[in-house]
Amino acid sequence: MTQPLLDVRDLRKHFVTRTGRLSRARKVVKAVDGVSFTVGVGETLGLVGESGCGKSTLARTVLFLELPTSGEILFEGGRVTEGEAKRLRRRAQIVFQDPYASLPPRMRIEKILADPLAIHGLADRAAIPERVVQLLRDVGLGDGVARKLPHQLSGGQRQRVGIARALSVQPSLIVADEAVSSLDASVRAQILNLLKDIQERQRLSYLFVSHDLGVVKYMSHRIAVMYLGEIVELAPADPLYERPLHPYTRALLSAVPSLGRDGRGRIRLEGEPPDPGDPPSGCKFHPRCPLAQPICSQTAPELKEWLPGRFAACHFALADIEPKPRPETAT
Amino acid sequence: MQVEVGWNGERKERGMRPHDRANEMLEEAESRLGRGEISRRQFIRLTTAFGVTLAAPGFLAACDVGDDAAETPTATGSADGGEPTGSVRFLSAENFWADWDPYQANALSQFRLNKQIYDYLLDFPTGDLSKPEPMLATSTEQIDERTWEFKLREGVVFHDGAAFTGEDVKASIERASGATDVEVVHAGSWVPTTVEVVDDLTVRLKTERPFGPLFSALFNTQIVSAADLAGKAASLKNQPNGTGPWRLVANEPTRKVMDANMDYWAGPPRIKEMIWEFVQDPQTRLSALQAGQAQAIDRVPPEHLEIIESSDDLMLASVTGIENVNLWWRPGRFELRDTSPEFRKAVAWSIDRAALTENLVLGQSAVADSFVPAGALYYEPQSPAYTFDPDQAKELLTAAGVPDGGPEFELWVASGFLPRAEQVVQSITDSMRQVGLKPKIITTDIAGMVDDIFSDDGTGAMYHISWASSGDPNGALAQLIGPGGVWSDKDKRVHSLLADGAAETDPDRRGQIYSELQQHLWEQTPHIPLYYSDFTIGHTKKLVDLRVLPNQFETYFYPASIQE
Amino acid sequence: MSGLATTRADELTAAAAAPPARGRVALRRLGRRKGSIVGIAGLAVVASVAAFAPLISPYEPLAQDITNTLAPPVWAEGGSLEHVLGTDSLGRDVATRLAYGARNSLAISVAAALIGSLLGLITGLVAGFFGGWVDSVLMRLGDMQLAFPFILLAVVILGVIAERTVLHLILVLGVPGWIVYARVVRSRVLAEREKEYVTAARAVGASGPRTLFRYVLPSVWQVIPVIAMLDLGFLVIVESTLSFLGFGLTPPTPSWGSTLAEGRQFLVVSPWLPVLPGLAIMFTVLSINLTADGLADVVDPRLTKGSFRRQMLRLPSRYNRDRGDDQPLLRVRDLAVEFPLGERVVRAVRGISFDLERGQTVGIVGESGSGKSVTALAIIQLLDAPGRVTGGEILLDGQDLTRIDRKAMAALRGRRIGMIFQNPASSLNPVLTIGFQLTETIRTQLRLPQEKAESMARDALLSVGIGNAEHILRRYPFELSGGMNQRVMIAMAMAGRPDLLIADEPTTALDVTTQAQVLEQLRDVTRASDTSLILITHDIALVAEYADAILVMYAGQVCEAGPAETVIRDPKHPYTRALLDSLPRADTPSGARLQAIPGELPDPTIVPRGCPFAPRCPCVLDISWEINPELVEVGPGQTAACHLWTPDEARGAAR
Amino acid sequence: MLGQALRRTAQMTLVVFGVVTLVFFVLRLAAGDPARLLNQPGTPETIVQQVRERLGTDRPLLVQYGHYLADLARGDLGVSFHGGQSVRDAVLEALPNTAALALVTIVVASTIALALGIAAALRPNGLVDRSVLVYVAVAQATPAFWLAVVLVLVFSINLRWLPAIDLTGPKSFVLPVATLVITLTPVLIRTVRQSFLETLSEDHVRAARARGLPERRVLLVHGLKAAALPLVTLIGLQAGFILAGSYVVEFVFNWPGIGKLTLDALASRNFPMIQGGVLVAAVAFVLVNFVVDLVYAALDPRIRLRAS
Repeated sequence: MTQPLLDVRDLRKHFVTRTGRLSRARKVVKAVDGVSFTVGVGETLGLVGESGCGKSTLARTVLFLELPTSGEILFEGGRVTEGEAKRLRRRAQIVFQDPYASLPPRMRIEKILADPLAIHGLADRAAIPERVVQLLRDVGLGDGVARKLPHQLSGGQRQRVGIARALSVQPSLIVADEAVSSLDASVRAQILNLLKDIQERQRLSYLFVSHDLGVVKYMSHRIAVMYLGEIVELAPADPLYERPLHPYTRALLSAVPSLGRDGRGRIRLEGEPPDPGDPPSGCKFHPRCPLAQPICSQTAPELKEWLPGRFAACHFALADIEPKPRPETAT
Repeated sequence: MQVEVGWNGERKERGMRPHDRANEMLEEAESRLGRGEISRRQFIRLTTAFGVTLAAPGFLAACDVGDDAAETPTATGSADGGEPTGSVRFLSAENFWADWDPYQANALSQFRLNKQIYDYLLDFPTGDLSKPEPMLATSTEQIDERTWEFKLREGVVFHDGAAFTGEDVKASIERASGATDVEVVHAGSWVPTTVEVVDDLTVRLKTERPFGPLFSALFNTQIVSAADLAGKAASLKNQPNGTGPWRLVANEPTRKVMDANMDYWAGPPRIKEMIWEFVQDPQTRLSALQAGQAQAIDRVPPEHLEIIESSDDLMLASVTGIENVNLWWRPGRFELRDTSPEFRKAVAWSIDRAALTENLVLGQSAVADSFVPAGALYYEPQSPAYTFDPDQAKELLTAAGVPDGGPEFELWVASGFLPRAEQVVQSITDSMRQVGLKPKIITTDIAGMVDDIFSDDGTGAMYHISWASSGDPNGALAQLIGPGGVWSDKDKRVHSLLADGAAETDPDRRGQIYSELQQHLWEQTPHIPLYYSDFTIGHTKKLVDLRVLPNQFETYFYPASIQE
Repeated sequence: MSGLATTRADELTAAAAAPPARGRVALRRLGRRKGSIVGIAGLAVVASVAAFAPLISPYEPLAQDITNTLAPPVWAEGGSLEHVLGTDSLGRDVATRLAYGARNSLAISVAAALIGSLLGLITGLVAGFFGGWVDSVLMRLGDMQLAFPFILLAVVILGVIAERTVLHLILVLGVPGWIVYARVVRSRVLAEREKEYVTAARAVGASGPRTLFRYVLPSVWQVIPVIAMLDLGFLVIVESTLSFLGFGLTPPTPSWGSTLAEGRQFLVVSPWLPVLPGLAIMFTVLSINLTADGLADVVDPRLTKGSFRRQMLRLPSRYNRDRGDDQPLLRVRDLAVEFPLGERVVRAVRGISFDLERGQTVGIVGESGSGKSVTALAIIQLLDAPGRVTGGEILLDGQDLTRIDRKAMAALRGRRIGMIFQNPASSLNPVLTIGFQLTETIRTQLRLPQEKAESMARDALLSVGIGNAEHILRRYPFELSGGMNQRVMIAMAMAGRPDLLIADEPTTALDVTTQAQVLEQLRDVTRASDTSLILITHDIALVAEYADAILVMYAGQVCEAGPAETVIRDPKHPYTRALLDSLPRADTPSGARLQAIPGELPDPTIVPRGCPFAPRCPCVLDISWEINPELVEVGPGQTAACHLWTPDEARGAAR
Repeated sequence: MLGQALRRTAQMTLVVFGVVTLVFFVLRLAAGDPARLLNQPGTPETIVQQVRERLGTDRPLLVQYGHYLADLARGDLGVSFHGGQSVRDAVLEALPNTAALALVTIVVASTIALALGIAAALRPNGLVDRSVLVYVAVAQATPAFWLAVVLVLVFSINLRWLPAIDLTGPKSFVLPVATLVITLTPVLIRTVRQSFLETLSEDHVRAARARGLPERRVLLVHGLKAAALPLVTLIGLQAGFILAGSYVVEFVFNWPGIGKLTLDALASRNFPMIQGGVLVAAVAFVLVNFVVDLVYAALDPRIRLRAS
């Protein structure tokens, strides 16, 4: 196997928070708790999970926008340290969720796109306007946009600008952090297609973070499912959707309303995601898991390759595939 | 007038004792001048030491007074019957800087308070220091140049019930004059004086050297009980024990409450309760008077005179103060002034004094025509009466070699100190500029101004300020322009005349000395006399028989009464 | 005084929040307020008086005429044109003094405000952006300064300065102002720092200072003029107060404060002496404050909106109410809702009609701006001002909700119509317990005594699947998860057993696993009580699963309606079809490409001619640009508004 | 909770400490030599020096500061430079008067502010709203001292209804309180109006209406409780300011409070008294804000519950 573009090893990001405005008591929130994965060249890795699972933190930590608590990040074969963040940013970029908030409200579009070029010395002063126009064309915007301010653009246009800004430094990796979540359906498809087109054209890799399983499926080659700071399942897209190994993935998939289904056979999860500052012992999913056994509350399962290319962190990942269905789950 | 605030009488020996020689006496007086309480927004006059009054035998005879207390103009009290009624609230313009520690303070405010609580050997109901009336003394006689005998009143008791005797006079005078081994502020206006108690009701004062301004000193020296003086000073600081018409019942920092002394020897006062309270703002004082929340207010500024005069309920009690408001040159700061009499005269001719008094200061103010204030002993108007004469001023400037008016100099004025001081100075500078002079106004508070006058790195050349006195020319001049005074030009003639005046006890000879001095000063024009200021109390018409005198701005509520 | 001191400290802090309008928009907004026009005009007058004082003043400011003191102004007895506003105690011309006073007062105040704002801007930026100990130190310093009476500080310092010049006052008044600006700037920087564009700047490699000055600063500095304006008014008053206390400009330099302080002693004799500068101060501060209000409005237009005021529709109804027994529970006819925004009008809903039978669930689907939420709010008559129903009718059991009075409508809410909203947490009062709010609702709707209501509250929670009701009743909304809050909302809305429940994006803020729970709960309780449900969502898949009928909206109009299953299986309107095709779904095979709808959503303030979807439509006809299609029947119970389905010649002509 | 209290106390102490330190040094570095100012012109240096010794101003600044802090730690605020009265007594005597004035002012001002602010918010741009805003604008533009003088002129001197100065009884409160209220209310009214408007536009108010709650209940229970929070903060700040320095009002009305005490002391360079006055003001400020925080927490469960 060729060397992956991005290799994340046992990454952790813990936040220490005060519990109240006036209080001294502290709590450690393990937003990212020992995560490892790779992203190949030209590959899209989807990262899916519910709110608070740590997927956005992971995305930012990978780009050193948050400093990792521990773990390694290897990018293009080299280990990234805090001091090299600028080099990283020359090759790895991010597109944010909110096209309203992610563009500086007082800067003209041309300026927004020119600034990264200036920072990294990627173009002569004279060549910058031309390059800006090129970037705008790349994302399907006309030259007219250059002189405008963000609030004069529609949401879709803004997100295109955000993508153009990410592309401006000619990165090899783009982290898309819920990049289409706030867009309306009719515009979302445009942006998704644009991202795909760009990937094909420029052989980009994506780390595509979203809570929307449909979107992730559409975009990704492989998908990682996160629950409470950990990857619970990692697999190529199609098999993951056809036969999820982890009960959480299963529940997640079955919860998605879909056209032409009436919701029968849906797995109803009990309770709500636990407080990330105070996760359950053992397997973090066990209090809500329909398959839970005593061992689940004691031993945290490793992320293991149960089938070729398919990883899951569950003691009973193959429970419904293996011939011994346990009576407790029969109902 | 000196002020000593919060002074605990723990001063160390200052090394220099008074001597016979006049110059040394003056130097000593100068050295004791000080410890003055000065503050912005108080209308305290920085009065100088008390004058040396020479009492001639003839004068003594003239003012020898009888024993009968009823004959004295002050002893009228409630003798005509009736319990004291009503309450008087007097709003003072001056904060009560001092405590009641006897002779350790000479703040004007403290003198004015003392007057209500304590009695004095003599009283000067007309303000003329040559016309004493009996008070605790019923008669006085000069035995020789240094010895005076006083007959004392019988049956007087202190507030604490102790009887008044010659011992009290002895303790008081010896303490105040610095004769006992205690250093007091008042000693600066005395010469050390020992008292011989001939009998319970007769005392003899013996001054260390001939002392002209004795009556001026007595004017300021309240009689305190000997027992109190022998005891701890601390209690006296808060609980004055006098023989006067009121006793102190509440001693708050800015408020003094007094109760009628029903055992007062001249009959109880007709006002039962009296409150003296410091209120800084003139408009607030006026409002209180108008609203009936005060019966008398201090220092009515010119702009309020008309309001009170036109009111049906209110009236004014106004006198010309024994103080001259001058523009004082500070020697050593402005060379042209130090060296050129023509320049000094030119400045004198550049001011329209009459306009100032008529349009700005108003009230009872009068144009100054001598360095000795009108109302003080031996005052003689001088000529020429300087007026605004630009031609003459310019001529003199040319003679002084500065036809363009010379360099810029600083003219300092203290806000909130003298009535309308800022306007007066603005008006003065306006006319000065017309002849080419270049004054630059610096406005500050009185504290800042005094600091500038006396510190070595001060920058002012001229100051708008006044020095009040009890009414003796010695007090008005000696410490200002005598040797050591900051305003002194080291003019030998001035110094020797001042020394002679203080040591002379014969009124005629004293008069000649001061006459010569006044002429000399007018000729030299070392400073610019402006006007004799106005002292005005506003009060309700129901308050009658209030005694308002220019001497130390005495405001005496005995035997005043509140009419229904 | 003290009030104003606080003005400086706090009220101004609250003065600005949202990103301000810019340039011409800002000016126009400023110009719309009469108050700000008056304010700006007033300021212009004062400023020109100050600027041209030497030209317009008949005298020198220091020129005295001691023989003509306290001359009355021209309108008073004894006044003359020589001194229009009279003279002061030194015979100086009051008009001249006031004109020159304006110069000094304004110079002092303006310069002080500039100094304060500059210092505050710098410290606020630094404190907010770098945080940590720098922030702590600066903010503690600020606390100290606020605890230290500002006036006292000024007085202490000015009191010991012999010659107080304009410069002294500028410094003493200006420097302490930093904290006000710093606090505002800091809090805005903190807010901005959290925004993604700042992270984005870092992500493209911008250094700290570059981010601060090129990215954050431009979004932050706009608050400064507003605060500075209010500060200016405060400073004018403080300058006069200092003069009053005797610490103003050294005479004879005129300022309004010093003229007023000098004149104050003449209040009774010559009232105009203090009155005129007092009026000048009031006039100026008033102008400044009015301008500041206008500015604040530009920066943060909150003040003008946000109120709720329902207006009854006064147009006569076009429909006959006597429709007999076939009356559905809800009949909406030709409903139109508008939001007048300045000179523009947002036509949010443009004539929609639909029926809802008892016990039925209709899903209204549309993208942002399609008018689906506005329709819901119009039905329950809770449109935010300035929105209002401008036409049509909403018949609930034959009663037209747009034409009944406020009281009658209020009585219907909760009992006949319930509603739940998108964000459950903010739909509950944050400072009241769940129990309080639930019990209160039950008491109001069912007119029950407290005890009864409490036990009913427990039952209500049980009915939406909340087991530990006792525990939940004592909690505050913020202590519960979104899903839990939404269940509470459902319980509340259902407590009055309404005939109609409107759920406006009830699960958009929830996670997908919770979403399923909540929607099922919703379905269960509405079914149990035969309540009709309007489910508003942007997610067409949700409707497919939970609704009986579907209403697809686009640009304020219904473009397709019909039984949910039919519409999704066989959509007739190109928009519905495109919407379904553009949806990435879990069961979309990999490698498939989404059919994106080109173009953007229409601008709601522009009423399109013809079909609103025409610009984006793959099968647009010529007629589509001209005529807005009506809803026509395209199948059993299915209607669509598209010229493709208009039965006659139009369609034929196009093909 | 204990840790929190300690932390708050430490913060407050720090603020007060900073304030007294600032005053101490500003006075001593800027206000000149009090011994010189206390003495009559021409006083020989030896005597001035004695006064300095008595006042303690002869020692190095830092030593003086140390003594001052040591005394302060013992609760000793020193004695007045004039008359030797205990500063603590003077301050404690003045404090209740200022506190009473502040309390009455706050009660009256917040009542008025709530009434007018809510009335204005209910009908934005209505007649009431416009009138209230006119009042706010005019009141905000009126200098307090000027207002005080005019009030005295009208009500005490011309009409003779009310005392012009002093604290002599309930009637004495009318004019000073009126002055303070008129200067305070603009800020309060704006805040109440603003926060009420904001609250009324919040989702939960609309949700309350959707549940069919009567309008009165929506406004008074749901609107008011949420809208009261910013008012509480603001009133706290105001209270601090009134306590700290109703200088003008106390000056004009001769009100025997902390403000007048401090101004009078400042006029006479009475350092210990000034320091005492400022100390009390600073302590009052932090205490009031502490109380406000507590009230705030009591009103807002989000703060109360997260803190514990």
